[in-house]
Amino acid sequence: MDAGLTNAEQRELENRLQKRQVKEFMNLFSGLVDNCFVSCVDDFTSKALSGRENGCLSRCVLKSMTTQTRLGERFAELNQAMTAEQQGKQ
Amino acid sequence: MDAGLTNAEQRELENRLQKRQVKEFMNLFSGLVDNCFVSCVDDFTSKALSGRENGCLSRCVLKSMTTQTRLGERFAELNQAMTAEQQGKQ
Amino acid sequence: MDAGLTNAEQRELENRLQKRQVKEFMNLFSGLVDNCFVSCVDDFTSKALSGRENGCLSRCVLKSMTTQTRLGERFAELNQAMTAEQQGKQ
Amino acid sequence: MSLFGLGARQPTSAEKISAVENELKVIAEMHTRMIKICSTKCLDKTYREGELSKGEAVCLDRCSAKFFEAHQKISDQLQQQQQQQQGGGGRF
Amino acid sequence: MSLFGLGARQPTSAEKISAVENELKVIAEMHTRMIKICSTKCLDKTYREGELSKGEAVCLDRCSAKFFEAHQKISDQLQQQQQQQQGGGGRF
Amino acid sequence: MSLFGLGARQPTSAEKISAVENELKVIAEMHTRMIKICSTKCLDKTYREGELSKGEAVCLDRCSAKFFEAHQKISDQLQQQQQQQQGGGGRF
Repeated sequence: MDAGLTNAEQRELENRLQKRQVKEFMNLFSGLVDNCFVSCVDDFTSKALSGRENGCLSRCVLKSMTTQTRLGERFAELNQAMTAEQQGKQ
Repeated sequence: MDAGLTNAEQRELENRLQKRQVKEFMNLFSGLVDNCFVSCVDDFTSKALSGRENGCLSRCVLKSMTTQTRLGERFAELNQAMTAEQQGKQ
Repeated sequence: MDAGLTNAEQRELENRLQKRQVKEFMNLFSGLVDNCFVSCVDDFTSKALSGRENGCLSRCVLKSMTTQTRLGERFAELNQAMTAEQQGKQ
Repeated sequence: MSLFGLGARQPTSAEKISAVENELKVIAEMHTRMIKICSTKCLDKTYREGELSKGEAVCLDRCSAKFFEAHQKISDQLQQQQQQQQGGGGRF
Repeated sequence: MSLFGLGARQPTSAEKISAVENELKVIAEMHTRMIKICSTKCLDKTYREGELSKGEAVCLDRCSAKFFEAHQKISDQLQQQQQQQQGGGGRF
Repeated sequence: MSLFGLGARQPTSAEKISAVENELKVIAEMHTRMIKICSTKCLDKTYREGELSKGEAVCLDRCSAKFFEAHQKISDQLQQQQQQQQGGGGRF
């Protein structure tokens, strides 16, 4: 990951990475809303969410957050292991 | 929505918003083509669209356009109501 | 496609098109991985790919590559025919 | 839907434009997703008719209202969770 | 597929580049979508074979031709509808 | 996952930033796709429970490991195929 950047380049890079993080965060949020809505809401006889739908959405959000955290940890471990392996080959 | 922009900033913003509109429009168009093609075309015994497929595509486009217009109106109403509610809270 | 560009504009355009190609390539690669993984991997009783899954992935990659090449050729032909037809109308 | 709160420092011109642009981008993307999801939920996919039926139209109206409500509710829930974890100050 | 007609005013350098870039972007995205849709329509998803069967290959050829035709047809239909609504001058 | 090898020429500042940025973008997108795919494979979609069950949690761990392995394997396979076609020099 170290590409020999100067301080100014490093700042510009951090700036862009922050924008990317916001974008990733928004993507995860949209994906979560869409998935939970598709899974939980299927009754269109009224225009307000029912108690059952509200409960389902709430549990779906909880489970999705735990999933994202867990997969984030796994991803970091796997990515680190792979990077170490690749550097070992060089 | 008013972020206290100067005239020059306002122009730059409008410029970008126009680009965004073109992009949104293209996304809606692509989504419409993909959805209607997937729903209507399933016979690959010839390489030209059949009469039945042509009719289905045509009706699908009509219905999708009406849907987009209707949901656009609903979206604007809902967004306005939500913005008004949020400003009421502040 | 010829928009009467100067040499400098042409270079800038080629630069951007190269970036687009890298992006398209990455999109195709991601789509291939996702599709083959979804189609081939369904057994989560172990954390390593099984022989059957490995074989399926390998065949899926081969078939997807052939598909991409074939559809790329068809696409070029169809695009050329359409462009020729449109220019004939003008 | 003020997702991009600007800090205490006076924002630059580019930052102000970006903030408004981002807010509108979020709204536009939400619109596109709503069209996709509510079409899937409400439209008869055989397309035997080119007109929306009364049932489809009502379904679209209710679906859009529920989608907005769910969006707001989930946004609030996540904000609350983040505040609990961080001891306040979370933003969405 | 000239989607981005430039107006009467002399376009700037950036606008000309953007116009060509956009046109190629539209084509590239159409290509990617065609691969996805026609693969779903035509390929046997069990992947028991790594080679395309004759039937799959023919299906892909026809699917791509139909996708192009549908694309063109829908674009024409939308343009016509827009012109009717606006009394002419619509573009796609 | 070094996908964007820089050539022999000294890279410019913008190129160096782009290379690192692209690499992180590829990783972030892979992360997002993994969440989507492994959630579909492992989670009970009725959401009768807000907690991950033991079975779901183990499934997610294995799914992520397999996704990484498949990613690496497919990348290697494509690189090999490209080298065979070009007589060496292919990169991924």
